[in-house]
Amino acid sequence: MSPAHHTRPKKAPGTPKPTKTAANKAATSQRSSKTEIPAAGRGTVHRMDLLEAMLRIRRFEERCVELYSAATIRGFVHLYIGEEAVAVGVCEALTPEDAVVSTYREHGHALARGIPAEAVMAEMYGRTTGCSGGRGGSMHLFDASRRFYGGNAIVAGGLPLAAGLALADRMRERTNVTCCFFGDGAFAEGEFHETANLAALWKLPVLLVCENNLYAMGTALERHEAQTDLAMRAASYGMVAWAVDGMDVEAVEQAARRAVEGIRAGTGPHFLELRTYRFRAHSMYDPDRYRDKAEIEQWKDRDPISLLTDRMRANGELDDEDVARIEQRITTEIDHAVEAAEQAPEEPVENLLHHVTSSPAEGAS
Amino acid sequence: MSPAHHTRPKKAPGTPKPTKTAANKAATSQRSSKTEIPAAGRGTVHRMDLLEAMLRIRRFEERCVELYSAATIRGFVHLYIGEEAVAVGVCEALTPEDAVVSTYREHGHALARGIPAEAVMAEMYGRTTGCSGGRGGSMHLFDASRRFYGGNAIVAGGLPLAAGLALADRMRERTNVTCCFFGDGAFAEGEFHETANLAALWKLPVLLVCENNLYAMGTALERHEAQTDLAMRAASYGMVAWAVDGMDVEAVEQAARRAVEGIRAGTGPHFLELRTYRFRAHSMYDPDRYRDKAEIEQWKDRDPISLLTDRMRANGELDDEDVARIEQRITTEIDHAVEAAEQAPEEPVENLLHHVTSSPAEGAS
Amino acid sequence: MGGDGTHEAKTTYREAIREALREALRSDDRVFLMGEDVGRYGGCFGVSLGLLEEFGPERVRDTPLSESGFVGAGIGAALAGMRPIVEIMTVNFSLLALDQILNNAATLLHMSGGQLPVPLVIRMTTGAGRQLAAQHSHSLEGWYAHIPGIRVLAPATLEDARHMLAPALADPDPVLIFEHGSLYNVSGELLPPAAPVDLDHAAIRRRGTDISLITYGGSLPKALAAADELAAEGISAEVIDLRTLRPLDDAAITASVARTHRAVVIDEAWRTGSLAAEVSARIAEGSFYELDAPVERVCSAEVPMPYARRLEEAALPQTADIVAAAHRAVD
Amino acid sequence: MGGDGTHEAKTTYREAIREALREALRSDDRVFLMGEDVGRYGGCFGVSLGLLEEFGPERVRDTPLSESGFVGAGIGAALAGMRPIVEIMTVNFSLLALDQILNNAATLLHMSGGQLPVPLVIRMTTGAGRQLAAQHSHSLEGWYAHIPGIRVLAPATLEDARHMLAPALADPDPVLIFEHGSLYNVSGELLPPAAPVDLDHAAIRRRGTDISLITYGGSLPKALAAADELAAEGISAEVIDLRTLRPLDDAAITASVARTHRAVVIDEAWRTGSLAAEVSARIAEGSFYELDAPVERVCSAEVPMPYARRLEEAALPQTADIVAAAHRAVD
Ligand SMILES: Cc1ncc(C[n+]2csc(CCOP(=O)(O)OP(=O)(O)O)c2C)c(N)n1
Ligand SMILES: Cc1ncc(C[n+]2csc(CCOP(=O)(O)OP(=O)(O)O)c2C)c(N)n1
Ligand SMILES: [Mg+2]
Ligand SMILES: [Mg+2]
Repeated sequence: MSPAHHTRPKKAPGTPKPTKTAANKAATSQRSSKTEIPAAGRGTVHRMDLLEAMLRIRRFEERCVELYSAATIRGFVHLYIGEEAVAVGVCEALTPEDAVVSTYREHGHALARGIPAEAVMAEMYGRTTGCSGGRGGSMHLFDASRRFYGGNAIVAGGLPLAAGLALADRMRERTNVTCCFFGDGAFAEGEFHETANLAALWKLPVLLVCENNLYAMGTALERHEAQTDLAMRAASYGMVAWAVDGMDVEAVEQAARRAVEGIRAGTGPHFLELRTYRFRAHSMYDPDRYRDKAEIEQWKDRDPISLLTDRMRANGELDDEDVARIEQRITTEIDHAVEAAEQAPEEPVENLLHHVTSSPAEGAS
Repeated sequence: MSPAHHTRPKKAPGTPKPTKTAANKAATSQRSSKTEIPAAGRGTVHRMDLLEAMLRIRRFEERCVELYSAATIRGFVHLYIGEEAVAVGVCEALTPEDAVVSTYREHGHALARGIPAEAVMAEMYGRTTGCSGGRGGSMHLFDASRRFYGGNAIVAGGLPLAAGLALADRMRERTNVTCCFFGDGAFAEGEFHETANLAALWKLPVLLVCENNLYAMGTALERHEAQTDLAMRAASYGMVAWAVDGMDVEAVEQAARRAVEGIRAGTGPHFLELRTYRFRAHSMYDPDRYRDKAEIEQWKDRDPISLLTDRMRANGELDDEDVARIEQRITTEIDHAVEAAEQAPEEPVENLLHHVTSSPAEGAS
Repeated sequence: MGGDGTHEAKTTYREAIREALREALRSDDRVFLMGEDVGRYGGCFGVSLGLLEEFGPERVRDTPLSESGFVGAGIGAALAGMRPIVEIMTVNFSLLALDQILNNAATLLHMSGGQLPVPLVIRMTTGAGRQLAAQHSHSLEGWYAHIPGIRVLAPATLEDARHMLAPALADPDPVLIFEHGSLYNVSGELLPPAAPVDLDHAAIRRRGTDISLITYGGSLPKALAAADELAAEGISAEVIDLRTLRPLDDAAITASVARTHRAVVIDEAWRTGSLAAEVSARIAEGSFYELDAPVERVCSAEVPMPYARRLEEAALPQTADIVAAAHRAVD
Repeated sequence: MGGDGTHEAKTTYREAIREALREALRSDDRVFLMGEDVGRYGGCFGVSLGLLEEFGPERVRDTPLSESGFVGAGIGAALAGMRPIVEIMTVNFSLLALDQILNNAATLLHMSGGQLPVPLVIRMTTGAGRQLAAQHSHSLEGWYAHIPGIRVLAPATLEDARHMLAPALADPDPVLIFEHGSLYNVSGELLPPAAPVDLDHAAIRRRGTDISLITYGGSLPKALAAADELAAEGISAEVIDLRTLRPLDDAAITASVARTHRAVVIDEAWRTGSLAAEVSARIAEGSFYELDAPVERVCSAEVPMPYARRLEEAALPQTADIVAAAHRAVD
């Protein structure tokens, strides 16, 4: 498959039209600290913001490559390079009260949700200042204060949780949305289907975000799915489902906003298939033998960051100085995150059994 | 939902037209012992045969009610009364080389597949002459010689097996079809979806037979499935799928034959949604509080046996004497089955650990 | 048990659980019951009969057949402030949800560095004895007792059936409750609680001095019957009901063995790798110098449960097997 | 192990398994390998690299992410005359297929009264030690060893990695093979087989007289290292590699304890309800009068595996822990 498979979001019958919303304040708190952002707009400032969010993820991931190669961070590490537009576009449509459930490829989701790079980096260092206290690592980032419910290393394992979070919100009459990220590979797991049915049957306020990067590890979509039109498959549950260009952050944001609006309006779960691509191997372990180099290059031509910068430059909204300024800010931020992580304390071994149960003195039974 | 939801089988695009086949010799061996049956035809003799097969199941199940009430047979017993047209119509389309995978509601499937009533009855008595040697009981009928692979008390648990049986046949270049029965309730289980995807992806020779009796225990279809058009749902996997009147044995047989032809022709898995109803409670344990009596009566008006006898009588193909003769033969058969079961030996307790592994002397580790 | 057989029956184990559910639903609007056929059907074993009518379909919530899906949804709902009681019809089907239980319910608190407790209760029926054959007769609570991060309960008496749910719901961590299918019809007088049930301690159901019979759940009545028989022979058996299978009450086990110096562990699971193995190992490791005889285990034969009545009876631990084991230990 | 560290490496554990797979695929056309990424990717840990090219996509079959589906399909294919080798990437994901393994693979023979043997081999990686955290570090082979009707293998040496597959495939019943992730890179000289590997017997990896260190799989190297350290202190430790976790080789365990009168069981699973508990219980029950000290267990701490390196190391059994346990037993 090539980038040509992309389509613009289609309007599904009965979907509410997009309306103005103040919902984009969500995960931008971290970014907005540097400048005053006006209410949700399609303007220059907003695009600049999207760009910075994507660049932060890109640079963060690149630093992870270095640190992994130096054996400073360990475990399985799955990079988000190439897919930045998805996390950034979707998180832009959420409020702080909304919930996010993620996968093992979640650095991007965590950063886009506003978890400070410092807390994510410290987690990968396994330090107490990590967003999971160093017990989770790359695959298990959490932040209860941002309703970021992880980080799940079991493919499709987070989906039922998302249904439950949404059910609770509905039962408590809160208008929150639960956004659940997962890959194309999860589509083959029974848990995806059980969750899709539950969500559609109970009209739960869930946004199902399928990151279709065309591969589940080394297995191409057409070799793991009988029907590769995933949005159609989701629609067969009777939920609104769109396929979206996952490389165009503005398209992603627009679709996500519209979906979130629909969910809040009570029309039940929405499904977004975001057509994207990972530019690097599945994980740091993966020699990436199964993909055609030409295919990778073709997709790199649609790098979500270049796509946006090109557009902005064409509009006269961005110049080299802007880029340099943003890059500088991010470099500083990540340098600082690395330094802080290096200096952060490790959990004393005596605390090994902490957090096994909530009772302070327990652990072994 | 009412009987009005029935539709005739729809032709799906790309399905082969029905052709003549000698495939119906399959499970009829038992029945054909009484009379010479001509090659598959739509004629009187064939209908008489279908009628007898359905009546055998009905009377067998009625005897089970008596025996269960007398505490002679035990465990969970799920009756097939009302659904006879499904097993009989589908099994008619299979050859002896084809395989069948069933559920816990499988007396009908077993009898229609040609397992002698005696072997099924003895199984429920827990005797060594039972088709599973008395170790399986009502929910676990097996007959390797008829490629009847059970009998599965885990909802949807048989589906992956069916895919595997079919895969083996395909790899060995045998043209067999594997037919898998399951209920509407199984549609919500992840295992159904994993299997449907595997079957469609690998174009396996599987006939998926969904017995949609509108309830999973006490839960009505519309309360367990977001999208109640199950054939449409199956079709979303890219397989041929039809909804069929499961009360009309001839319609069932016709659809099954067409599907089996298609599968043998290499067009991959086919799915039949057979719209049917159970006239009795879910199991002998169930007080059946959740169904409307009027609904049950409405469905009884479409009793598959009356439907066929009425049609035959209208055609002048059946008279009271025929019915009496068939009933008599079946009564004798079932009486004999009960007597034989009563006299059959029980497995000695010393043999408890037999068949835990294939090595003769094993059991406990 | 709470009452003896001759007593005028006041309640049943089934009703005691129903009453506990009713109380929970009444007293905390964050509590809801969710599972297959808990509503219209009234629960596969009739436990929740009438609750739908009283509390409505939002709080007594029928689910599709999607064990992984609705157990996971229970975990999610617990994370978001609810107090779900999820019913898995039987332990046999819980395997389909085991990934959710092990990898999410039991693990989220730790993985998140303490941020995400999961206040969830999961109830399920366990055990054999009703000729339900190989796929419907498992006793897998021992597997669950292997998992750090959860609490595992096995109410064996009317009182525990009635009073364990409230403290289970009050526990900030996941609690699994195993109800043995053969207990639902047990009836007797329900004693009023002296104090809230304490989920950390085993109970001595009968005092004795010669041997400790250590068991839980559906095997408790058999152990008590064996103690009766042994008493008639002049052997004084103490009967320990573990009640909480995780964490195990080591102190109670150790104290009993210190008194009796002999132990039989009774457990309906297959012998190899059973919870009984853990109990036996702990006794031999922790009370090595107290033991006067090897610990005996009375467990199920290692066979997928056969349907035929006599075979099933032979496969399961019976009172006579417990008595025989006690004889081996005492002689 | 087959070779010592200083030797010129001849093969690795990974290559030994690959060679066994190649031999199986070559010698029996009913054999095929099926699982997630076994083909194009070459296997999640590189075990099956090159096999797709040699045997083609029908016989080295990549599956979708559907553990229950493809394990069940393996069972069905076995019923229909094939000899499938199903790879589950890791034991962590095997929970999603556990229902198929327990309720179908292990049970069909018995339920059908002996009609339906299931000649299936399931391989999976197990264990911790690579900072993969709570959902990717399980050691659940003890659970599988609880299930009647299956055989459970844990090759710990190059020879077993190379030669256990053929007899596993020849077994008419389901065989589960657990490969510890930390062993794949172990390298050494592969000794030519003296005889076909015997799946019923444990192996004495080192003879000793003072104490028995009983273990399997990924813990074997640690136990051997501990034996070295103990030898330096003048304590002669015998090292038993169980190899087959079900059925356990009781005779080998009993004979060793009869020689040494002391035992340490080492198992990477969480302590409570581990396979080590079963081994400990069996020793105390069966060799009660032979034991001079309580059996010691060295297991993982009861905690979802933390990511942080020092915490993970502290949670896992280490050579020092084995030495300390041996001291407790011997002193
Ligand atoms: C249940 C389960 N099976 C297998 C794995 C191993 N695994 C980890 S990621 C992955 C591929 C998932 O692909 P996809 O869902 O498309 O997500 P992507 O990695 O492409 O973002 C696999 C097979 C797992 N973690 N969980
Ligand atoms: C995995 C699993 N969950 C629950 C059950 C309990 N149960 C047995 S039959 C049944 C209903 C199944 O309904 P359906 O698939 O429609 O088949 P039907 O009984 O209507 O023929 C349920 C819930 C089970 N056997 N297996
Ligand atoms: Mg993918
Ligand atoms: Mg049904």
